Amino acid sequence: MFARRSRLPTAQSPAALPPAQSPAVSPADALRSTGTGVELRGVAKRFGETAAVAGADLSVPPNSRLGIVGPSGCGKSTLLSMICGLTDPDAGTVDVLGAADAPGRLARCAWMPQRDLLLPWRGVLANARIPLENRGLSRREASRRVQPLLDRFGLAEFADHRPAQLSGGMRQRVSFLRTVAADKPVLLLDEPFGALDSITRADLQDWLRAMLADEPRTVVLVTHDVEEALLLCDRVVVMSARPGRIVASVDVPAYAGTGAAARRTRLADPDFIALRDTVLAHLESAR
Amino acid sequence: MFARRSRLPTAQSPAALPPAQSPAVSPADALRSTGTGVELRGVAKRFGETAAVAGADLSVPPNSRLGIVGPSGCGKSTLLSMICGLTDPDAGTVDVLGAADAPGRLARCAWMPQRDLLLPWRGVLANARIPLENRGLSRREASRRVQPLLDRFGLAEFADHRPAQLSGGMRQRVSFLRTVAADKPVLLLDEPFGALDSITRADLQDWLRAMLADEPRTVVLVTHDVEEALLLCDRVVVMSARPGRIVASVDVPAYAGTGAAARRTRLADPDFIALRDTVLAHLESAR
Amino acid sequence: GSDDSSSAKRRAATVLLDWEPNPDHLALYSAQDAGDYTDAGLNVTLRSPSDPSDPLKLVSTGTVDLGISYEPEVVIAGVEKLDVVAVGALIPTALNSIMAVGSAGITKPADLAGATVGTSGLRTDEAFLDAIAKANHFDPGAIHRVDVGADLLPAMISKKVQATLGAYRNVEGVTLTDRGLAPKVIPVTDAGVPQYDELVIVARRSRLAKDPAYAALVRDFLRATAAGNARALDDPAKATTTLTGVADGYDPKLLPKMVEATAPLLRNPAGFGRMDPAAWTSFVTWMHTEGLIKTTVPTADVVTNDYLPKP
Amino acid sequence: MTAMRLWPSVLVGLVLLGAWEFVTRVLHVEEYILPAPDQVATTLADRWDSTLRSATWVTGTEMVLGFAISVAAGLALGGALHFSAVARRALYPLLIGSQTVPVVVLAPILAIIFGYSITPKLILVALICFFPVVVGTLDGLASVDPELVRMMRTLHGRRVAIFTRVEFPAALPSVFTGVRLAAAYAATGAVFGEYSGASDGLGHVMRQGVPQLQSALVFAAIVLLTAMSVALFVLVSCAERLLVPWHRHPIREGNNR
Amino acid sequence: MTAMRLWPSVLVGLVLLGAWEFVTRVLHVEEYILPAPDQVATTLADRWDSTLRSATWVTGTEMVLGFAISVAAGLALGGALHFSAVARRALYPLLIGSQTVPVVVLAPILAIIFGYSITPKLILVALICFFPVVVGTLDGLASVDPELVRMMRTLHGRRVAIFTRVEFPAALPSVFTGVRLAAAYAATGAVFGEYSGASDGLGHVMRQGVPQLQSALVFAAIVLLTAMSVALFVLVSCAERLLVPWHRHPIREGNNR
Ligand SMILES: Nc1ncnc2c1ncn2[C@@H]1O[C@H](COP(=O)(O)OP(=O)(O)OP(=O)(O)O)[C@@H](O)[C@H]1O
Ligand SMILES: Nc1ncnc2c1ncn2[C@@H]1O[C@H](COP(=O)(O)OP(=O)(O)OP(=O)(O)O)[C@@H](O)[C@H]1O
Ligand SMILES: [Mg+2]
Ligand SMILES: [Mg+2]
Repeated sequence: MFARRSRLPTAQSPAALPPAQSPAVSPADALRSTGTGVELRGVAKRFGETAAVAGADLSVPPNSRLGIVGPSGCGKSTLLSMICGLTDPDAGTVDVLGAADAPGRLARCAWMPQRDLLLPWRGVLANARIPLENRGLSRREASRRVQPLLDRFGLAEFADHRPAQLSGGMRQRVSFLRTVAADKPVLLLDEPFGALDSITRADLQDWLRAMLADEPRTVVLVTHDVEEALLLCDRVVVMSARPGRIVASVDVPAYAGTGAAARRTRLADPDFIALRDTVLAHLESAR
Repeated sequence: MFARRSRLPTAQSPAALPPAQSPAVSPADALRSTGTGVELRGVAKRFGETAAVAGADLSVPPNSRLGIVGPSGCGKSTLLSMICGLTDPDAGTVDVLGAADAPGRLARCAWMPQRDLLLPWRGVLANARIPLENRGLSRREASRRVQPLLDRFGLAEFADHRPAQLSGGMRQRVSFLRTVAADKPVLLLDEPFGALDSITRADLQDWLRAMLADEPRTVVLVTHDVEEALLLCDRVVVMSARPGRIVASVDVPAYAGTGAAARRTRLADPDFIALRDTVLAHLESAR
Repeated sequence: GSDDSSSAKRRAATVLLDWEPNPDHLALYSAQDAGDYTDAGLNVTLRSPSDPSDPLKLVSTGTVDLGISYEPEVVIAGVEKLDVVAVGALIPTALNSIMAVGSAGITKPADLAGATVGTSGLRTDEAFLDAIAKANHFDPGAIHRVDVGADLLPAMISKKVQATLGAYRNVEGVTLTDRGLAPKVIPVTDAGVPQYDELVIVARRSRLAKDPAYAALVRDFLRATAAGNARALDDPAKATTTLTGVADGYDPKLLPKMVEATAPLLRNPAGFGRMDPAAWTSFVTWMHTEGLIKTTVPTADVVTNDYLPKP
Repeated sequence: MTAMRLWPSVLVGLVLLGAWEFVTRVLHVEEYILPAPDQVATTLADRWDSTLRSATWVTGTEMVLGFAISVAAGLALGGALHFSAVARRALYPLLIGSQTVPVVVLAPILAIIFGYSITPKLILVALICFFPVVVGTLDGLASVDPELVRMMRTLHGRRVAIFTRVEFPAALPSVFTGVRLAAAYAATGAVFGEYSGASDGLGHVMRQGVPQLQSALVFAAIVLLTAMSVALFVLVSCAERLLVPWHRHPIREGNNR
Repeated sequence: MTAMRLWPSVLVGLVLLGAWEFVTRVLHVEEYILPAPDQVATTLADRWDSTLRSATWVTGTEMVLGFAISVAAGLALGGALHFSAVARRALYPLLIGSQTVPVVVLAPILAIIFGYSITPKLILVALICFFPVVVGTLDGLASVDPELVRMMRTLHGRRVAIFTRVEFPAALPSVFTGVRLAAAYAATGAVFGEYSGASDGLGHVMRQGVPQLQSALVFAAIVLLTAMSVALFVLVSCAERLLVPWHRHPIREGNNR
């Protein structure tokens, strides 16, 4: 059931959350039962003169986490939007948990855009509960379910504030929260923590790690922060400058524990530093 | 003369750039002749229920560079917008190069907003030359002057692309470029490089350092990247969580050289690392 | 403005019609077309108004030199102290009629009792109905009146009403006949409304007295129009051609019939344009008793034959 | 506060009255062309009980009902057309055509179909007023940030949800441009409706007043019509302030503008 | 491409013609109420040379000139009012009032001031068409992102620069909503203008033809008016595509919408 995976930290009965109303998806379990995760083969995309992505091959096993780093403008965001089915590739195939068609991919992916894309007429709470409203929950019920996340992300006080009344980092947190609330098997995160100070960012990274440990999902994370990629992902790939292709792939050994202490240890770990420098070196040569 | 400070890397005669047409500013030199830089005394700002900034005192000597770090939503952006005269403080006084009135401050400050705020109907080049057009230059002349910066920032190929056709990092670079092209004595930068990958970011940091070394300006830099603040600024202050006040101030010894090598040395410098950890500790306790 | 020599410069005269050009204006357009105005040293411009009340207003303000209006309206204008006077009758008889399609079964004014009658919503039409009822000895309240605005014909043809009051026998009557609807047409003056002149030419009263050049212009205009009227009576075919050129919205096939129906009405036994002051006086009195005007007005203030060509 | 906001209108109103009085008294413009303000006021008072009250009521009813119909129809049509570019291309010329068929042509047809009741008048008001609502709605819907729509699609947003939660709210400012125009046109619509045959209403009063040279009465009717129009307009603006609070009154306080 | 885009209009046009033909032939609707399409076509052909060509020319000229004046006046007034909230509040009721004064009242006044030329007609067209342009302009200007304006102020942007470089371009989509409405109303405006006294033009033809039950002729005039309206509307839409290319046709290609 869909709700089984729900990590919205409320004490709800698992059956309470109705299945997504997308026609392409019937029983929620079908979305996760296949053996494949996210598979890209020879995916390419041009915008007029600009070749944004050129022949990208990627394979993200189910419930694993892939980090993508690369120079600005190399096609990372374009890649995410092709994965989730919002943009059609010019060439190549994309497969998400067994779905190769755009609607099927859309049904499986939650996408956190690089711009926050909050609805300006809705307050923080109302923005955050949008995916639940879209799934047919009443406003009350939807609010009840996202409220704990608002508290957790330090937004409780601003539940009624509209986006124009928020700071940049707050807007980003609402956007992240909304994506998580969509409760989909695949998370596509485009610089989710770019506008956050290091402490808040570390906190959210921790939360995300814990959430994924608890109930794994397939994650594709685009970030400019190599450390962030290495802390959160199983594997980090480096994209070349435009036209973007995958030029390097680094497997990241798992590390245990959450919290500031574990994190500090990890960051100081020479293996980790070596890994970071490898990625940075790839990045440098990818320019 | 205004143009003397211009670092637009073109071979123009110094007198070519007409003075800013703001009524509050007559001879350009008047803007910089005073002994004070940016001075804030007991500045406070509320938005309805929310106390954004509470009694901030700051003093930025002329031609020095101040970094501001602080938790998300603590009032950093609000502070910048009060300095440049776009928002009136509820209490306290702000003085920028001797101007205490809002129009005078506006005439002296260039502000790079956290959101890129590009004009959607203008291409990259046309967006970048806006401040020059505003000062009465012809489009041709304005284009000629910003073109070298476009090249330098890797945007030359996209001169005619509209913002909707750019990646997030490209948009940010255009916004930064535009702010620099305004050629004002005070630069207020709100997370100028947040959307850039580490390599591009380092490159732009280098460029900014070199530019400021060449012709110093007063800079207030808001950033979430403590290293960035320490690399670019003479002094870094830490703001507390909302209501924001200055809770710590760290003087940063200068370092010489530009380029990747100097940077790497600097980052590995134990003094630098100690400084960074101090700031991070302040930040942690500021939450 | 005027001028001593008729050859060098012709005097300009703007005439505001009561409505779009139609067969009622035969005399004017015939005169225009045959050059009678030019011969009289006039350069006449005929114009359509936005509303039939415009000619009275604009003649009174001096914006136009002459206008075409209706006797009842001229009387109202006199009461309202507008600076106008009727200087000649263009159609020296009433055209307004009770009209009904043959199948409606209205054959005499008394049949209106209990019938639904469409009117154009004007106060004069209402008063006419009241008078018709009284003259035919039934209660004016027995007429079910419907204000159908300008749409008298559709109302009759679609049988939304049994009869109408406000249509002209020489125009709408012809249209109905042409459609084979065998209309019954009873001029209001045959049903109890006193005789009046349907269309009159109005001039600015005060200026006639003060400005001899203007008086001369009016005289010349009337003389030329009389000539035009005679032409229309002599050669209806020619008049029809003339009218076809300006009455764009009319059915070209129907215009000859309308002209034919109009011609007899143009004949004025007393000579072109002559109006009967005694008839005007009794009409004013009638209007007053019917409540159309609050005070009477001296006949001499609203009508004069002084500028007409001597018979 | 409210008084402060109203004084400019009041001032301009007074200046205008002054100018009007000047034109009529000093330039001696004839009363039947332009009656003096005091004549209009007197007529307004004298004829209120006998004529104008009921006429105002009749016309006001037509205005409000016709306006309501046109807003509903305009929103429905605009929304429906938004869903199909083909339908839009197919029907837009028809919509424009609907605005070029003059009232004088429609009035008899409507009278024949619906008789001389309030229905043809409502249809005329609605026909005049619905067009700006449709255009405003379509333009608003077309200009919604496509990124917001894309975002919704990944958040379980199906067509209807996208419409009700993103497109329609985003289009509201533009919808209100259309509705505001419709409010201003309602008076014209009602007057035209009454020109095609009515036994009461301000249009009817004007139609009788013009040939009777009762200019003061006609202007009194115009004053009443304008007052009702302005009231409807203000009402719409209030509704907008209520329904679109995030817009045009951004709460960004303390900006130095 | 263009053919592909046009076929829905053509199809609907054909369907409509069919329905019209059906209504008139099979349901035997009287010709004077609704003439059959072929009657209209015949009349169009028969009366083209004698009547309709010159009338179309006259009315078309009035439409285009009046429309141009109204767009210029609407933009100027909208821009001017934008600069002062006080002026806006003061003059808005007047603007609404300008839409409620009927032609029969205005026409004599205009005739007194301007005489009988094309001027009063143009003024009437402009009076009808300028209002949506003003409202569209004002609404557009009011809804500009205030952050963009703030940004401009720190970049040497003075009032005029902010207006021409930020506010006006940002308002253009809403301005075009108004202009598009104005284009659709130009025909109505011209017809009314001709009601104020004209000796040629389609309005003149209709005013004569309607009471005469010359329905085929009247509908032929309507067809011509509609064609001109649609042409003007399409022209405006093309201008919009040219002038506001960043809007409503975002080049974001390949989106799965
Ligand atoms: N809609 C579009 N139209 C035209 N070009 C586009 C469009 N979207 C993206 N591009 C181009 O495609 C390239 C890749 O863009 P993309 O947004 O994927 O980069 P990115 O890797 O996400 O960069 P960043 O790190 O700066 O966000 C860029 O050169 C951009 O200009
Ligand atoms: N226009 C506004 N109306 C209401 N509240 C506002 C407004 N602008 C800012 N705030 C509030 O003021 C506080 C400070 O906002 P500000 O944008 O200055 O934060 P910040 O330090 O820049 O944060 P971040 O690092 O996330 O950008 C926040 O709580 C925000 O909600
Ligand atoms: Mg991106
Ligand atoms: Mg901020």
